[in-house]
Amino acid sequence: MSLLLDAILALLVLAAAVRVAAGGDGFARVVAFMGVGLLLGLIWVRLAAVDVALTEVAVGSGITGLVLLQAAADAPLTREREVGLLYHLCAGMVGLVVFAALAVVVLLLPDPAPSLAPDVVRALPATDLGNPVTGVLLVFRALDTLLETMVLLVALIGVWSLSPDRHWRRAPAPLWPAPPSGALDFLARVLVPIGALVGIYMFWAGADVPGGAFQGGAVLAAMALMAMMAGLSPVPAIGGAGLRLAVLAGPFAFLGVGIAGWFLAGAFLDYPEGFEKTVIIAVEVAITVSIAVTLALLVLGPPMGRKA
Amino acid sequence: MSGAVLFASADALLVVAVILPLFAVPVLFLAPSRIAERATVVVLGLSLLVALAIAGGVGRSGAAAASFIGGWRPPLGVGLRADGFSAFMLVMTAAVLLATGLFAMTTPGRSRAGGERMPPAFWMLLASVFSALNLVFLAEDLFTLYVALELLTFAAVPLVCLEGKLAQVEAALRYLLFALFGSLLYLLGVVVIYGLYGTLDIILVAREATASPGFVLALALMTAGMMAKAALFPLHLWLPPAHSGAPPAASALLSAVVIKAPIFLLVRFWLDLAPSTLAVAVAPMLAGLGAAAIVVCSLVALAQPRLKLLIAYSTAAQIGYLFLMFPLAAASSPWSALAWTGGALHLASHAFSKAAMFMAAGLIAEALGHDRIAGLSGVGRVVPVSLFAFGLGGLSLMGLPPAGGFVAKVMLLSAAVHLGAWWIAAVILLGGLLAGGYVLKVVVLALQRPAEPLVAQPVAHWREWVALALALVAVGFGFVPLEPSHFLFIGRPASWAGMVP
Amino acid sequence: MAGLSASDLMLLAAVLVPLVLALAAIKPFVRRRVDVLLLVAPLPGLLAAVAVPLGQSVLVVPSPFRLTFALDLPGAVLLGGAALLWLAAGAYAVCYLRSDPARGAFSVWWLLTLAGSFAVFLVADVASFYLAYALVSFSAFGLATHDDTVAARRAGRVYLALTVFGEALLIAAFVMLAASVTEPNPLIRDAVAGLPASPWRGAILALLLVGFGMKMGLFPLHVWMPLAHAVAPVPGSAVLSGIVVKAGLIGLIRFLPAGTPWFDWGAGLLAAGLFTAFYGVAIGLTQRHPKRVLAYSTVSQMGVVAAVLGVGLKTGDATVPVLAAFYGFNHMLLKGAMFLTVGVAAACPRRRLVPVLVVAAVLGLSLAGLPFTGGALAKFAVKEPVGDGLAGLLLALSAVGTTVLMARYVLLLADVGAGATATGGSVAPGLRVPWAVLSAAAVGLPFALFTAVTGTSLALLFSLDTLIKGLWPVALGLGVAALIYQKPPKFVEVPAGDILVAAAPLARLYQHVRDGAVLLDTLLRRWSTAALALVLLALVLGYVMAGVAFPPHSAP
Amino acid sequence: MSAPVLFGLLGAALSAVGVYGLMVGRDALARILAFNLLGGGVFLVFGAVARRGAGAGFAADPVPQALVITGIVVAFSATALAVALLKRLAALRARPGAAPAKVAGAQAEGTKGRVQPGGDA
Repeated sequence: MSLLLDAILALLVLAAAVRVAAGGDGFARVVAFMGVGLLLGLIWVRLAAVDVALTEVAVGSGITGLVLLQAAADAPLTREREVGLLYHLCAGMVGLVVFAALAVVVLLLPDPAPSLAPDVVRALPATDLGNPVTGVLLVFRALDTLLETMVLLVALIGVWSLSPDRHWRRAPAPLWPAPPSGALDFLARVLVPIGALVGIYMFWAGADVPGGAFQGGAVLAAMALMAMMAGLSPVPAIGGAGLRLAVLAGPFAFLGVGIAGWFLAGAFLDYPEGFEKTVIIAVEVAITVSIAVTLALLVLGPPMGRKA
Repeated sequence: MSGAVLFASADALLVVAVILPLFAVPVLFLAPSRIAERATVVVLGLSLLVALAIAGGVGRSGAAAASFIGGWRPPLGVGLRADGFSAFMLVMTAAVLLATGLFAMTTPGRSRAGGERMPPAFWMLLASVFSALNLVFLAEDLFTLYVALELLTFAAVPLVCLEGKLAQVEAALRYLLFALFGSLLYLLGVVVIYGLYGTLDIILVAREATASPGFVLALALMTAGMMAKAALFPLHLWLPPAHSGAPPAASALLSAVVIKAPIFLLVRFWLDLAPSTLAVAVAPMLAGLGAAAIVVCSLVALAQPRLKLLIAYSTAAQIGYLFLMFPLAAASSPWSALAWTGGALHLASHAFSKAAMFMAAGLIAEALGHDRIAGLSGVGRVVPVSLFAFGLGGLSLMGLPPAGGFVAKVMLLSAAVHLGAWWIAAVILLGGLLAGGYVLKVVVLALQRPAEPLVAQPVAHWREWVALALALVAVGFGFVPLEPSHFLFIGRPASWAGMVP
Repeated sequence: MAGLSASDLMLLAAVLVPLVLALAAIKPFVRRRVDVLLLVAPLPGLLAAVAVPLGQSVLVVPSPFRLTFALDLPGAVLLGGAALLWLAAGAYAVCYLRSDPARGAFSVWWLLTLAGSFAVFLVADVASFYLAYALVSFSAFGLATHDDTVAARRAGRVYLALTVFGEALLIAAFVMLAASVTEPNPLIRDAVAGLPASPWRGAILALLLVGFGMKMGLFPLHVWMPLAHAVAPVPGSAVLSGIVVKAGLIGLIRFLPAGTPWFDWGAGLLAAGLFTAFYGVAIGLTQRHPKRVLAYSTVSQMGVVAAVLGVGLKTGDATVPVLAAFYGFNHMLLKGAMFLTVGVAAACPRRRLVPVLVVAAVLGLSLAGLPFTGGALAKFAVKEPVGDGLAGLLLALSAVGTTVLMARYVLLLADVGAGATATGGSVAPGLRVPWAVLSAAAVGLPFALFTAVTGTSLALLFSLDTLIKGLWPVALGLGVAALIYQKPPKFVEVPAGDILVAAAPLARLYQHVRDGAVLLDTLLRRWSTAALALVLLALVLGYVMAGVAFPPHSAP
Repeated sequence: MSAPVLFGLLGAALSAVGVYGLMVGRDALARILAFNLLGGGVFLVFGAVARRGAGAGFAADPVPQALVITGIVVAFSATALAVALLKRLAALRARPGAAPAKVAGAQAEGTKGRVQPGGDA
């Protein structure tokens, strides 16, 4: 029975994906894409990966969708020459071959499947964490996570670099220049505090149950954006020291803890014995703040020259 | 255990190499730009020292250095490892990037002649590129490599459009999208590998890997992804506009070192990861594409009306030599080591000469206000040092003595001759001829007497000398002995044996 | 490195001093002292040629580089001649370029070419030879194109294109040659010793002959020579035609295996050389400028040398290389002096022209081998191995041709002198003295060297038989010349570079290929093409691997 | 067929759709969307791998899950950067006097003869 449900879910995703790839109006495609993201969130739950599901919905569908929506109107200006029917056919055939090859590989995956789950089980007690995914993210593969925060930071620098140097103390343009309507204003006033609480809880709970810095940060970012859209809060200028410190806090607190690990625990990104959880939570606080701010700023785009 | 001692150990230096450049970013974020600029150059200099220390340690001990992040060993943890080849790449990258930093720096004591000050974003991106490259050269984990490659791409792409012109933004977007396409193909391969072996550590995977359908597909996807990022013909669509449109300092580092990261990984995949039967089967195909790159892109370079485009196409062509190396290096013959050394040497001498050429071209453009080749007549009188740097860099591309390109070419030729790969030898020679064509075309024009007196802006001599220094390093590689290098083979075949977490 | 003897130091100085001077010329105050630069630079080379005992060799940088300098007889002969010509032409150039604002740049090219030419005669290891050869070849470009005229630019382009091509052929040959030796950078001697046993000996020989033959101007690769030699400033032409072409000669001397008969290849080289010898004369006769006549004469003379070397290769006669070097030495000084004569004639007041023409005639007749001149010794030396057969006859006939060509040269020189606008008392001593000294040396010096080089007594030269053998071609040539030039000949001037016009289809082909590449590139740079190519590439890679990993016959 | 296999196949299909979209996409938005689809497919295959690796008390192998979270954030960064570039490009093309999109496109593709790549210096 559940397999039938799964199959229907899969078909829905596929249909939405084909709609996304089929072309046509930009907005419709983006909305279809956000639908794919939400459905994928469900699928991740079905795959017993709730942490991923939260991330997929918050970041992969939500914030990404927000970014993409802004591009929908501009897309026609980047259009290139038409490709012919023959090309479409070729591309379709190639796509089918890609599918076939991948399907064969998926079906031929070894059984029993190799897994690092036992390794994680063995190592997790040393970290004092309850959520194995958080354990992998912040302990066993902390380097990846550190780099990931750097990736966000570099992406932000890249986006800002599209504005000339002299605009670097100004604010990005508001997301939708229209005056805030009463309904949005009301919605925002109600939703923002609730959402913020949810975000903070998600990060806090992340140590032991599904959730964590990325999911929590994404929700917080969404709330901040909503507040700005509703006019509850101005779009900040990117030159402020506080904002910049908030952007830097996550990656560099993490980096600092990593270096401290050399002296206190004997290896880079190792945590001092007995204080693992405390330090990890501290790092997560910093990362959550940075992620929230960075995601919001990435959605807002480069500073446009308006002085805030 | 004393952290201070650990900090200076060769193993810890691997981590330092990755994180040190990142410390320039907060300084740039918070401090006034002039101070931040100096600070960044200091960080670049320190990073070069770190790279040299790693290379020194590897050379002295005769064994690879390794470091496990957080003390967690693979497969659960992530390991960094520097063998001879990695250390070689680290030093080369650090040297080129330091030179780039010096070139881009505001001339000490006065405002920069000609162009404006480089924006803080440039310096932040430069630092990020540095860190990402070091990670690519050191990481043994396929997923960490994915993140490192993305970090590299995101840092490199905005460098293309720092000036914000239409053509540059076009080029940057195209570069980004194609690189992302490649990254995801790579990631798909990584996912399949995890599904097969339950680990992402290259060394552990290599130990278990057999030519199963999954592994074959994974290798194919990863290879194609890296080729897209390396702009190997026929996937070079993004390279000429991106490398030619960027500001000179950015072009230099893009063409010299950024493009080498995916190539480095291809070498790792095919010589460390793949079973040799597969490597031998695929190598001729890689070499065929390399040959096509050399011939087609060199010819196209000859037709270019603008100097920076000419140099960019030359990069697209020179990448081909590194792929020509594969069948020679993959063959199990004593001559493979020579081909390998030749390939590495070509990679390094191309990095230095190409950086020098892009900088020289930038200075020429700055002096004349354009870089149309037809209008370069007599430019040698205006910026002689830059032209000399361009010529010396070109000497290496042409494979003439005493430049590094010559020694590399002789090594590759010798290996090709011994292994009976005549077509590879022929392509190497033809490539030299075509390179001679496009380099000499520019140099000869520049040496002529100008038709009308040239009106030229002054350029900072400081920067001309940086370009010349790079070109001289490229020439210096010509004094490497014509035999397989022992250093490059330190730590091969790769293994974690004897490495303490 | 410790314990360098005086001889070692002299060998090193011959190459290093001009290089250091060239480097020092970066500084403007050094560059302004053209006179010092040009006159000092060749002296160490001259000293080395005269004072260093033959067989001396010095390992400058030890293994694995093995940068080695060595002096052998052919090297010493050519080095000495080259040093003399560099000195005389240098002195001449100091005066000739006195009012040229770009003389500083010219002297830098001059010094680099000089260093390269000395190094070619001295280095004994393969890699350094290639370096020296590249140095002399590429630096000569600067001498040839100094005047920067339209013709000079074209000549420069052709020269560079062929030089780059020649370098590619030679590096291929050297790599294959070195393959037989375990050393990474073998001595030329050791590498060549392995040539007869090499599995690729045919390919190596072909590449060597074409590569070096191009530098010597063997037909049909001579096209650059008349272009380049004619457009350079007079002292530049003198060293280009006198010395730079000898890089090809020393290349053949060093790299052809001496003492091993290779009949087919030897016969081929002999034929190519003889054909070139006559071809150079034939085209040269149609030329209307004395410098171009001289350039074609160089083509012809290098054909003679190549023919002699061909005989040596054919028979395996190990004495031939030394004799060829001696012939080269003779040609070096004569041709240098004759080029300088052109400049002197142009600067000469009409009433003082006759002595100049007399000197020119003596030089020309010497080149043709008139008895009692230095040239006769060179002709005699090479006649010995060639013998009296058909090849010997053709060689003698080529001397007839040379005589006719030289007569043409003197007549054209008279025209140049007559058309000159020079006024004043006489030619500036700065031009006249080096020219006169060089001319005297060209005619006289072979006598001093002959016995040492050939081991034959000079007395043999004055036997009646020898005199007749030397005299009849010159006499016949003069007779023919008199017939032809009774009234001004109506030859259509063959454009310099003659068969270069035949290269036009080649150039068109190149254009098409290049345009095709551009078109292909434009197509490939479309997103749609490249994206499809990327995915296809992944699939093809997978397919190729699958073909190896799961061979069809093992499929269930 | 079990859920992991089904979703693994869906991942393969989604990847194929993404690849197709990347090939035929005419504008930058289409390509960015297709990139995200391909990414979603790749992650889903990874999710199937994780689910198959259930064991030792976990319903799925936690390592791939963590990697997918990282991957999603990286993909978002890529999208944000690409969209910023897209918008800047559109703004530049929309500017009066700028080359219209069609011409700029044609310039990138070339027509007949010796069309050169790149734009103005």
